[in-house]
Order: sequence, then C-alpha cells, then structure tokens
Amino acid sequence: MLEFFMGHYAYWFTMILLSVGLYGMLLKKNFVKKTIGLSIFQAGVILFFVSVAMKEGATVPVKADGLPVSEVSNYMNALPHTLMLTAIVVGVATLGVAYALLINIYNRYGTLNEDELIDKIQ
Amino acid sequence: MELTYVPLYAVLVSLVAVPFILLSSKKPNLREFWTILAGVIKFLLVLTLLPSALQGNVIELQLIEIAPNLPLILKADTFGVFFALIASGLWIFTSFYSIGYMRGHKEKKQTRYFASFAVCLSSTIGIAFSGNLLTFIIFYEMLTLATYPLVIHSESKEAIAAGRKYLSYTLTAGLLLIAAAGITYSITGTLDFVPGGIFGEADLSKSMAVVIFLLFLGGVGVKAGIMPLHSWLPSAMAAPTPVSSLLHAVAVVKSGVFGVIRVVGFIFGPDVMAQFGLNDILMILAGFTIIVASLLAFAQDNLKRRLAYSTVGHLSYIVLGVALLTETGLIGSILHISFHATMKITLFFCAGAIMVNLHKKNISDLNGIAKVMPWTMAAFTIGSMGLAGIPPVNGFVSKWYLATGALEGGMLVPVIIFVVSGLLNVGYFFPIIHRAYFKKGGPELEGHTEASPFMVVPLFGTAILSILFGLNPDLFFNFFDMASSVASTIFNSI
Amino acid sequence: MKNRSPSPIVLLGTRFLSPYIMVFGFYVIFHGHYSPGGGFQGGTLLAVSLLLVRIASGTKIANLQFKDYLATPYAAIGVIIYFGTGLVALIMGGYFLDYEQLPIPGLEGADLRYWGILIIELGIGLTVMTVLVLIYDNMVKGEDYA
Amino acid sequence: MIGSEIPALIPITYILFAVLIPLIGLWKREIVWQLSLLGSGIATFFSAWGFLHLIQTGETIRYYFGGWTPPVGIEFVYDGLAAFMVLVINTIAFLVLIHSKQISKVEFPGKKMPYYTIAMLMMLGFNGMVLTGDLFNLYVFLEISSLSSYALIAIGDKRAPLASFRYLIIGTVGGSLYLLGVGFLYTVTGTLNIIDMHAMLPQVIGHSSVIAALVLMVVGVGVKAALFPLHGWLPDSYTFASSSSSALIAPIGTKVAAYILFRVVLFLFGVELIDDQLPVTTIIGIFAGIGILYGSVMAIAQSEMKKMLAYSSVSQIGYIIMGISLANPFGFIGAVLHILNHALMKALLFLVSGSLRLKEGHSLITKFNNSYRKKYPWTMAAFTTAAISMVGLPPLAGFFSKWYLALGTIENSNWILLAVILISSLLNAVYFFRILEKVYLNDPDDVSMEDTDTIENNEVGFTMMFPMAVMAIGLLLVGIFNAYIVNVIFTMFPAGF
Repeated sequence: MLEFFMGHYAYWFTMILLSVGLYGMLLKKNFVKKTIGLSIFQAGVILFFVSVAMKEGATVPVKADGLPVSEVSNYMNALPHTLMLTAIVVGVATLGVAYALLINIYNRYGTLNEDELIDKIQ
Repeated sequence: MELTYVPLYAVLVSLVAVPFILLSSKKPNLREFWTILAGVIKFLLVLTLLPSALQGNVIELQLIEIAPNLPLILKADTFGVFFALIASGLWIFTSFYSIGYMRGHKEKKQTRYFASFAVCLSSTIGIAFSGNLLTFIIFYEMLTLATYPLVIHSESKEAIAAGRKYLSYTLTAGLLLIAAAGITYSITGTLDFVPGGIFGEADLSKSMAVVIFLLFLGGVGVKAGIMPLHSWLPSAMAAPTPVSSLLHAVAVVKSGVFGVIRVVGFIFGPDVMAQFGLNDILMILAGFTIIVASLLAFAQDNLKRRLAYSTVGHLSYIVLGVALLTETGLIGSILHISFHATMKITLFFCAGAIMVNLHKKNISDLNGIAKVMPWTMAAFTIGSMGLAGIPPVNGFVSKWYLATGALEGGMLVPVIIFVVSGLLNVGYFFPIIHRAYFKKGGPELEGHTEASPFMVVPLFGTAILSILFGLNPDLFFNFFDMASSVASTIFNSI
Repeated sequence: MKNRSPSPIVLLGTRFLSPYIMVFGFYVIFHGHYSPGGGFQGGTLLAVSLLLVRIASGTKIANLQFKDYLATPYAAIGVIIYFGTGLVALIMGGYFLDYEQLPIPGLEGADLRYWGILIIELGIGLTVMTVLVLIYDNMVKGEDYA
Repeated sequence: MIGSEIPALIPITYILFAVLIPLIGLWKREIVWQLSLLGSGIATFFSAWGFLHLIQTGETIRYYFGGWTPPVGIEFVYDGLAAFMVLVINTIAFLVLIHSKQISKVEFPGKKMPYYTIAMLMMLGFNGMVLTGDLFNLYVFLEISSLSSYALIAIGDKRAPLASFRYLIIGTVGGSLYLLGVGFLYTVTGTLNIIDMHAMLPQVIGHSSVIAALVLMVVGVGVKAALFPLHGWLPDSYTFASSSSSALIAPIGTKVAAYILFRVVLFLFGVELIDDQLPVTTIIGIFAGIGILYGSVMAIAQSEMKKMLAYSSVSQIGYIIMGISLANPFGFIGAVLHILNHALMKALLFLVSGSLRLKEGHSLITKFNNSYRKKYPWTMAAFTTAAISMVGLPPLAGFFSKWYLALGTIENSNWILLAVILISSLLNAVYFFRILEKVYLNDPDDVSMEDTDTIENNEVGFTMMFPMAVMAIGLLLVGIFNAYIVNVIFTMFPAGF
C-alpha cells in the first residue's frame, strides 16, 4: 500500500495541486483568488509533464564535450520540457487576459467579490 | 409528345406563378389573372398525362439525388394522375370563387393569400406525383408550411390559435412520418412506392410492424383527420372559405388520405397488412371516426364546423374502404376521394357564398334563405344528397362500391357503419335544407339577392359535376377506370 | 508606475540589476539554438530588465529606456521575422520553417538549420519582450497609483 | 504545385493579417475592416482551392513543418474532413466579417483595430485546431482560439467582461484537462502525433492511463464544445458579447470543438477500441440527448433573442455530438452535415439579431411586432428561412442532417435518441414560430398596430444584407444538393466504418 503511494508520488502531487486549484476556482469568492487557483491548476498539469520526463542519472540532451553522453540512454527526454515551455507561455497569456478582464470589471463595478457583483448587476 | 418532364412542369407551374403574383400585388386583376392562368396550365398539363395513365403507363422522372440511393423522384402513375387531376381541376373553380369571395369580403393581404395558395397547389401536385416516400415527405412538409399562412389569414385571435393548433398537429405528424420512413429505410433499403408494398421480403416482427404502421398512421393520419387526430380540422375553419373548401376538403386532407393509400397499398401492401392484422387497427379507428364525427356534426351550429366534422367522417369512409383490403373496397375508396371532393367543395362554396352575401355563419340563422339565394341552395341540396348517398349524385356510386367491398370481404360491421352514417348524414344536412326552404326568413333578408356570379358559377358547376359523375363515373376523365386499374395493380402485383 | 519609488535602495538596486539581467537575457537568446535557452526565456529576461525599471523609476524615466508606443510595432516585427523566415523557406521550395532552404550564402545543410533557428529565436525574443511590456503598460494604464 | 502548400498557407494568411492589421491600423485606422476582409477572403479562397484540389486528387496532404517528418516534427493533416471544416469556418468567418462593418461602428467604435486583430488570431487558432495532426499543437491552437474568443466576448455590453471571465475560468480548466489527458497518452505511447498514436493505441488500450486520458480529453474538449453539463459558460457569453463577436464565435467555436471530439473519439481512438474498454460513446450520447432537450426547453423560456439562440446552440451542438456517439456512417454523415448546416443557420440567425439590434437597439422578443415585416422584409425573410431550417422542414438544409442522424439512431436501434431528435424538432418549432407569429401577424390585442401601410421600408444596408442573403440561399442550396455533399462526406470516413 505504502509502495503504491510512494511509487506514484508525482501523480499524488499533481492531484493535490489540481485539487487546490479547483478548490480555489470553485469556492473562493474573490476573482483574483479564482485566478490564482487557475494558475495553480495549470501548474499542476505542467509539473505532471515535467515529472514524466524525469529520468534518474540522465542529463540534458545536448551534445557537448563536458557531458557524459556516450550512449543515448543517458539523455533525458527534452520534449515534455519544451512542451511545457509553450504551456507556460499559454498560461501567462491566460493570466494576462484574465487580469485585463478583471481590471475592466473592477473599473465598472468597483468590486471583485462575486457576491457583491451579483448584487450590483441585479 | 414527350411526357417525361410533364410531371415536373405540373409541379412547378404554380411555383413559377408565385413571383408574378407577388410582383403584381398592387394590381388585383393581373394578380388573379396569373393565378387562373397557372391553374389552367396546370390542369392541362395533368390532362396530357391522362391517356398514358389510363393505359397503366408510369412516367418516371428522376431529378437530383437528394440523398444517396434516395433520389427525388416524380412518378406519374395512375393513382398520382388521378389525384392531381382532382386537385388541379378544382383549383380552377376555387380560383374563380376566391376572386368573388375575397373581393366580396374585402379581405386584406390578398397577395399573400394567392401566393400561398399557389404554393399549396404545387405541393399537392408534388404529393400526387411523389415517386418515393422521401419526395412525399418533402412535399408534405411544404404543404404544411404553405397552408399555415392561409389558416391564420384573418389574424384574429381565433385564427392564430387555430394556426398554432394546426402547426402543432401537422409538424408532429411530419416528424412521425420521418421516423417511420427512417425505420422503413433501414429495414428495406428503399423508400420507393411499389404497388403491393416493399416489405414483402423483409424480416419483420409483429411488434415492429405495428410500431412502424402506427408511426405512419400518426404521420398521414393527422391530415386524413382520423380520430383522435382530427381536432385541428374544425379549428382550421377559421380560414377563409375558399381555403376551407379546396384545402380542407380537397388538397390537404386528401393528401392525408392519399398518403394512407400510398402507405397501405404501396409501402406495406395488402398481404403484409393482413398478415400482421394492421388493417384491423385501421378499420377500428376509421369506423369509430365515421360514427363519432357524424354525431359530433349534429352538435355544431356553425355551418363550416358542421361541414368540417362531416369531412372528418367522410375521410374515414375512404380509410375504411382501404382497410377492407378488397379490390372493390379500394375502388370505392379511390372514387370517394374524387367524389367527396366535388360534393364537399360545393357545400363549402355555398357556405362561403352565404357568409359573404348574408353575413351568416350559423345554421340557426339560415331560415328562408332559399328564396334569396335559390341557385346556391339548390347546389347545397345536391351536395348534401350526395354525401348522404342518395342517387343520382355521385356519392351513391362510391358508397355502393365501399359497401360491396365490405360484403365481398365478408365483413358486416363496416356495412352497418356505412348505412348508419348515411342516415346520420341525412340527419345533419336535412335540417339545414329544411330551414332554408320551408321556414320563413327574417326581415334582414330583404334587399339581398343571389351572390356574385364569381361565386355562384363555380359552386353550381361543381354541383353539376357531382351529378354528372353520379350518372356516369367514367365521364370525361375515366375516374372509374383509373380507380379500378390502381386497385388491380395493388392487389394483383404478387 | 507613474511616480518613482520613494526608496533610493529600490531605485538604485533596479537600475543596477537591469543591465545585467538584460545581458543575461541576450546570452540566453543567443545560446538557445544549441543549448538550453532560447527566445521565450531570453525574451522574458529582457522584459524583466525593462519592467524592473518601469516599476521602480516610473513611466516617465522608463520611457527613456523603451518607448511604450513602440511595443505594438516591435511585437509585430518580431512575429514578422518569425513568419518571414518561414515564408522564405516556403517560397524557396521547402516546407514552412524548413531552414535548410533558406537562401543564406556560404551555409548549407545542418549549419543552415543551426543558424536558421537563431533567426527565429531573435524574432521570438523580440515579441516576447515587447508583449510582456505591453501587457504591463496596459495593466497599469489609468490606475491612479500608476 | 501550390496545392500541397495549402494547409500551411491558410493559417499563415491569418497570422500575417493579424500582424498587418495593428501595424497598418496605427497608420491608417479606417481600413482595418477592409484588411480583415482581405485576410479572411484569401484564406477562404485557399481553403476552397484546397478543397477542390483534394476532391480531384483524393489524396490527403500531410504537411511537415520545418521538413521534420512525424512523429518527430509537427505535421498538418489536410484530409477530407479537415478540408471541409476549414472551408466551412473560413467562409462563415468571411461572411460574418462583411456584416460586421456597420455593427463595429455602433457597438465598439474605438475598438475596431483590436477587434479585427483578435478575430484574425481566433481564426488562426480555429484553423490550426482543425488542421493540426499533433495533439500538443492542438492544445496550443485551442488556447490561441480560446484566448482570442475571451477577448472578443469581452468586447460587448456592460456584462460582457464578467461573462467572458467566467468563460475564461471554465475554458482554461477544460484546456488543462485536455492537456493532462494528452500527458497521460504521451506517457504510455511516447508520441504526440495522432496518426502515430492511433497505430500504437491497440497495444496499450487496456492501460488505465489510456482510459483516464480519454475521459479527460472528452471532458476538456466538451467544455469548449458546450456539451450538456459543461455548457454553463455559453449562454451569457453569447448574449452579452457584441453581435459581431457572437456571430463569429457561435457558429465556429463550438463546431471546431465538436470536430476535435470527432478526431479524438473516431480517429485517434477509433470506435472499436473505445467501446471495448469503456462505453464512452453511449455516455456521450446520453449527455448529448439531455443537452438537446435541455437547450431547446431553455430556449423557449428566453425572451431575449440572442440568449434564445445561445441555448439553441447548446441543443444543436448536442445533435453533432450525438452523431459522434452513434459511431456509425449515418451518424457521421449527419453530424458532419449538421456542422455545415448549423454553422450557416446559427451565423444567419445571429446576424439577423445583430441587424435588429443595430436598427431597433434591442433584440427582445417580447418587443417584436408586425411592423418588422414592412421595415425589414428581406432580413425577416432570411430569418424565416433559417428558422424553418432549424425546425428541420424540407427542402431546407436542416432537414437532411436530422434525417441522417435519425437514420443513424435507427441503425443502432437507439429509439430514445430518435425520440429526442423528433421532440426537439417540435420544441424548435415552438420557439421559432413564436417569433414568426410576432413578426408576421397582427397582434389581435393591440389595435394600434393594425395599420402597417404607413411604415417605411428601413432595410439594412448592403454589407449586412449580402452575407445574410448568401447564407439564406446557401441553406436552400445545401438542402437541395446535399447528395453531392454527402458523397464527399463518404470519402471522409474514419477507418473502421
């Protein structure tokens, strides 16, 4: 049992991050906190990808003289990292749009609290 | 003469007239000229198909493929020509009558009226010439849509409610028909109308057959006014009278009945019907409808509503004749399609003429009007006699065949139903005639004379036709030959 | 922000750090085509160096370093560099972004691919930098504390 | 020669104009509309050309970016389905952009340049999603299109930013779930290329990661497609966005997401693989069925036309997804045909609502009256065409997609879904005829409206009428000549049909 937990710790970690993010998005009333939850959620996914690429004792896949890469198995898989680079950029863009919207909402209603906003709209 | 494209032209001719009608909306005379021109051309086109139809030839025109293996087919077989002939022929009468009625009534939006009417006729002819079920459905739905503006024409509260009712019934029916067609297609792989049916070889369980049949019945039964799906028809009497007369006595409801015959004779076929006892369902429903509709007709004081219930009853005559599954019964049914049309259109024309001329809608107000409108009431009398099945009017002929067909099939109950309902017909028409001829009219009748010739000539024309067909069913158009040839193709196809 | 920071430590600290970060940013960009690094990371570092000054010294001084109205065109130019390179390869008969087909004299094959990526990285770096600055500028626009 | 470059040229065109519009817009602000038209026009031209090219040669074009062959490099797969889809969305976008000229002047006069830039970016994202053959690349394009659509929705009335923010939260969660699913698949197969992965999946199909991945991907894309329980973002977003934005996003956005579901369920996994492990198609079918009814019922309850159309979109998306869930040829044909039909119908309906908003200042159904038929005869005729097509009456296009879907349900003996199709057609009739009645008939309670003769014709201008007319005629033509389209769809079947 313990082995099952320990053997999948990366998965558990991802799960925890996703849950925290989801919790923030669903239950926090403040929109900025929701956005933070969103970021945590994305970070969970990104870390999952990175953890997948982890290989013990391997190194960066760059051909350089100082690196001990006599055979291919010493390379780490670089693809998930590069993918996540793009995902991070996407995340940044999402945050940018989100904050732009929030600023707009704040300027219009003077609050970012969901309950107050609903009151003001009606 | 090359006849291949004639069915297409016949369908299109009134559609082509629509833009002309719309464009000449400011000039009533021109507009009505287009209507009548289209009507005459349409009738002549259908007439050119008659000789080949009489020989039993089928003119098939495959238009575009509307779905893989499901082309849009126009097929002028004998039955199609028969139905098209009635619809287009009576359209001419109705067009003349419409002019008199609409002007006499000073109706608004006559352009919309005439345009919708033309579309309706195109759809009806399309239904008549449909070569497969999909084509049938397309025109059937077109007819539904095109009739809607006519039903709500007066835009009164009552008319709008009637329109809603009409749409909800007919759209549901269309959907059921689509479902039925889909299931049929997946079982047989074809939707063609084949005399004797397409289910012959298919592996069909009893419950499946009943479900499909009920779906079909829901689809075509609504327009055919089979109870309990009839109640849109009396409501739709809110429409102007020419609409009631042509559409709700001929085009729309007869499309429903036409559909029933197509389904029974050309999709299921008599053998499959008998095998699964489907005709019993049909017979029970139709018999019930005939009696109940006739009884309900008594309760109506509004003349048009009484006629509507009478229509419901007579449509079920046709359905019952089909359900007998005998050749003679089918002949009677098919004849009744045409003969009921001429009689009922006469009656509706009369009702409209009375309404326009004397502004009377209710039967209880009709005292003594025969003195004012002798010609109209004479025609009315002829029509009522026909519907009650009194010779020499044509209703007698079709009823005779229906009853004979029932006896041929060894069934006594239908015969009793026919007889009883004939009596009921007498019962609900006779008081009207009695009032008109023998009761003293009120003072408001003074100063009124016969309705405008635009109305009287058509209505008397159809009355005369009713008698002529009663004397010789084969007159002019060989209706009897056509009916018997249709019946024999269905029953002798296997 | 519009006003400079009241603390001289912050002010001087950011001014001191900014050039070094910028240099590191350039380093990351220019080594991105054969080792970890590249346009995204380098561009972000460049943007950080610009943003530090913007945050600490206020918009007015920061505009001396990088004019805010230049951000949009620069971002567009960065994208055009990227897609222009790709299009040139396409026009020269290769696939889109097929560096081997780039018409650079004196280079071919693997070398061409090697340097081709650098061009792309430059474009990306420029775009990332300016877009981040653009986002910041837009965020603080109209704010009373800005 | 250029035929094989088409897959790359379409997105490149959009990105080029996404850059050109702000650049030239800084210098000359008035011509951004013309530029955006030029951009989407060129893209439409390319996609039409590519489609014809594909029909003639019948060969799938696989475009390798940077010359790297897959699975190493990223490829664009331009097969029949993708070509069809690209043609549909680009044509619709072109027509909607024509229509946006007048609306942009009234609804967002100061934001024209950003609007058209973002519109170009969004089309880039959608085209990329359709064309790409790489799962991660798909995620990137998904986010490009989503981010642009958040921004487009935010350009609207007062409540638009809030609706857009909600959409952003839900949409990003959906995107992240999709990405997580891709991650699971990547861990077991080691590839991201769809074709490559399809070949490998049979060996690992029993692995629990694969099943988890499938569920995550379907849920993630389902959010974007507004599949029934995940549709919450849609009504508000479409209602409060500006008329041009909703006309652009509604017909295209959800369709593309549905197309991704096609790719994932039918092309990546394949029907046989999925149903062995998990009755995923059945579950999707149930949700699609509920969604169809729910959307239709909610649409009846709305008094604002755009909101009604939004709920109707939820229901219509259900049809497309139902076609996927049927997983048989008829269902596939019906769904693909419905993508085209619904794109035309929904775009047309949103354009009509936009035109009405422009002329009347509102699109509240309760305030519609019979003066409209005199004021806007052609707009109303177009609306009627679309409405009848939505109800599914022949010979308009809507009938035929329903017909094939119905055949599909019958083929699977799925009577419940058949009933759902039929009932929802009736519900559609209820909410469309309600409007038609108001527009075409005198209100018997309101005598003041009796006299409509004095009302002047106030029809919208050419730039608005032209796209609406094209779409209305398109609906008729698609209906009549649908056999040709269906014959083309026959060539698009995924393996296993």
